[in-house]
Amino acid sequence: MNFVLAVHGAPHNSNSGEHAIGFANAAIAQGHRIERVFFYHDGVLHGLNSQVTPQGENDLCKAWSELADQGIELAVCIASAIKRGVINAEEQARYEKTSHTLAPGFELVGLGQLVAGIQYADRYIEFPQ
Amino acid sequence: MNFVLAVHGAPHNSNSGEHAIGFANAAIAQGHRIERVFFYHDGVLHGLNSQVTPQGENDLCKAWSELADQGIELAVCIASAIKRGVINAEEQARYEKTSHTLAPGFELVGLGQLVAGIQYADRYIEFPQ
Amino acid sequence: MKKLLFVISAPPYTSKRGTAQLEAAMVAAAFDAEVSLVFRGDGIWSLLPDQSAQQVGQRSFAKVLQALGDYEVDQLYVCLDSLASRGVEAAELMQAEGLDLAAQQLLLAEQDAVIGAAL
Amino acid sequence: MKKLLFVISAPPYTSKRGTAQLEAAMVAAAFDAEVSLVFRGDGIWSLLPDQSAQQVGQRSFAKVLQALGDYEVDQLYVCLDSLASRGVEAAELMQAEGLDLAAQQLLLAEQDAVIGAAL
Amino acid sequence: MTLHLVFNLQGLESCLQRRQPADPIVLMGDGTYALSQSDIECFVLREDAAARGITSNGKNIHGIDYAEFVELSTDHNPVVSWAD
Amino acid sequence: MTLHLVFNLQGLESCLQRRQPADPIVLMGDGTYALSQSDIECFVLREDAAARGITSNGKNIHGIDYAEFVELSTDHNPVVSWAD
Repeated sequence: MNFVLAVHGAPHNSNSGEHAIGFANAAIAQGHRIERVFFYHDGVLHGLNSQVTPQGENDLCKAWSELADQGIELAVCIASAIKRGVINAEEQARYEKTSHTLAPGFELVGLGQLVAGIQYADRYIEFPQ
Repeated sequence: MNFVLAVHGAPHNSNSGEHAIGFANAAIAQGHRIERVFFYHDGVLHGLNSQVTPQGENDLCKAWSELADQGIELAVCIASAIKRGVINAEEQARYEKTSHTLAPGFELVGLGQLVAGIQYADRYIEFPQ
Repeated sequence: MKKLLFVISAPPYTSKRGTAQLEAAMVAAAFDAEVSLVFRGDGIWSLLPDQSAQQVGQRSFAKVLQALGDYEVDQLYVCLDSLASRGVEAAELMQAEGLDLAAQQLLLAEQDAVIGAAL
Repeated sequence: MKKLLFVISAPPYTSKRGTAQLEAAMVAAAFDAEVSLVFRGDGIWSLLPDQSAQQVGQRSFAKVLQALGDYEVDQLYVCLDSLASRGVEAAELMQAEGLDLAAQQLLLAEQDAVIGAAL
Repeated sequence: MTLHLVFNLQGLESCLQRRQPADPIVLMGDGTYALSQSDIECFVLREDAAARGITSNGKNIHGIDYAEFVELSTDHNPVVSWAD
Repeated sequence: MTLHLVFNLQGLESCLQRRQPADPIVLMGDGTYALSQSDIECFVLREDAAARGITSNGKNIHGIDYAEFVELSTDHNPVVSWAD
């Protein structure tokens, strides 16, 4: 079966990331496919490359990176992202910022990718907090 | 009179910034002193240098910068900041990140600066959301 | 063509989630989904007329809401229970069809996906 | 020496604000402030014993709470109304002195600053 | 005397249960929605209410701007925020 | 049949008012606190409850792990989240 997951909460202010990662790994282990993880609202902050994982806490960045290595699309809503400071090299140049801040494995996409994902997938599952 | 303000909410998920900036500007206009603005919890995201202000919306980054130019200390809790990806050059080097992300005018400080500020100031005013 | 329900349960202006929900609903309509929207909980405050968001340096929620019509999103609903518990009359609000809980139950049951039920 | 009250009204583990509040309270004690802490609203869930936060890859709130003793922060209170409305008995929780609303009113009135009333 | 800043409706309830009866209250942000429900005597940050489309016709409601908010803060101590 | 994911207590109330009576519910995150208050029949994500120190002794409470959560998601459609 084919899933689209949505992450709406910020890394340190919600369990959105933990829930989505736990679900994705279990689904893959059962032979399902995660078509796309869509990061929206404060969820886009999961894609910020400058985060430092505190000792003794979950390393979400590493977990996302492992999912990306398995070919899962980590799709970050571009409108939500750039106003929160999550930008790739192209947006860095456009807005004349000093650095890009999008972590490897993530990509900025339009809202159309959320809708297309929902239209295409068998299930849409949202992790709000 | 001498104020310490606290900002606890994220830029796009609260009015913490708008409220603190509105208060600070009005206080300064009346001859009061803002000793320090302390950014805590998700409030530290106000100090992220890669944010792009959407057209037609409040430019909080500019407003903070103007306050910094008037000598107001924009103190960002270092523990809250580094796990959320708001890092200066020193933390960038320590954690081997690709860039620093702390906006000019902000500085990373310990929690002691919150407590010392409250002890010293005439008023502590918190803007939670 | 899938049936998508967008839920707005947070008030406007503090978080900007409601506006983002409207934008997603417009995109869904442009992608030929059958779109409906329901306002419930503190989301019902989004429907107050005479919002002056420029006073706090934001886009007016009401303006984005009007743009929905251009995308032919016209199934706008508001939870009557949420209104009653806040002492708000439907007549005080911008136009949306009032639904009681039983009607919302039916609306939910016919969706292919529900987006932002948590917003 | 100022009297500082730290309020915890959010549950642990979803946001990490409660833990950050405890850290601030310890620093305040180290700076010789007179520190007290009150748990109310969904913050009262912080006091459940037997939390196993390592299961979700987090630090245990209970462990940070125990460290408060090392800083001689021993004025820990819990709102009895918040317990009652959630059907929780004070005896089920880790140690904190129960306060009714009148007692909280007195506690608030004697503070120089209240931190995180909104957490 | 304490000044209470109230940022949402749940925060107002928590505040009303715990303030001294004469302590003044300032409604801000989503706290301004309380104007459409209750008629307690309070101050309200005018621009936050206007942004949300809230008009106060109660005679116990005192609209203020940031300058008046600062004055209230200097006249009271401590200033306590509520946003459960 | 719809599967409902409930992330907090207010969300549970909203869900109960609007689901079809036979629709199953999964309590997750702060939704697991509902176990100490009510005895509705539901699933609960075991690790979220354990992290919070919640033990369920109700006979209608079914503890699940992520693998069982995925199975519930494939067996139901749509999956709706609640976290007011």
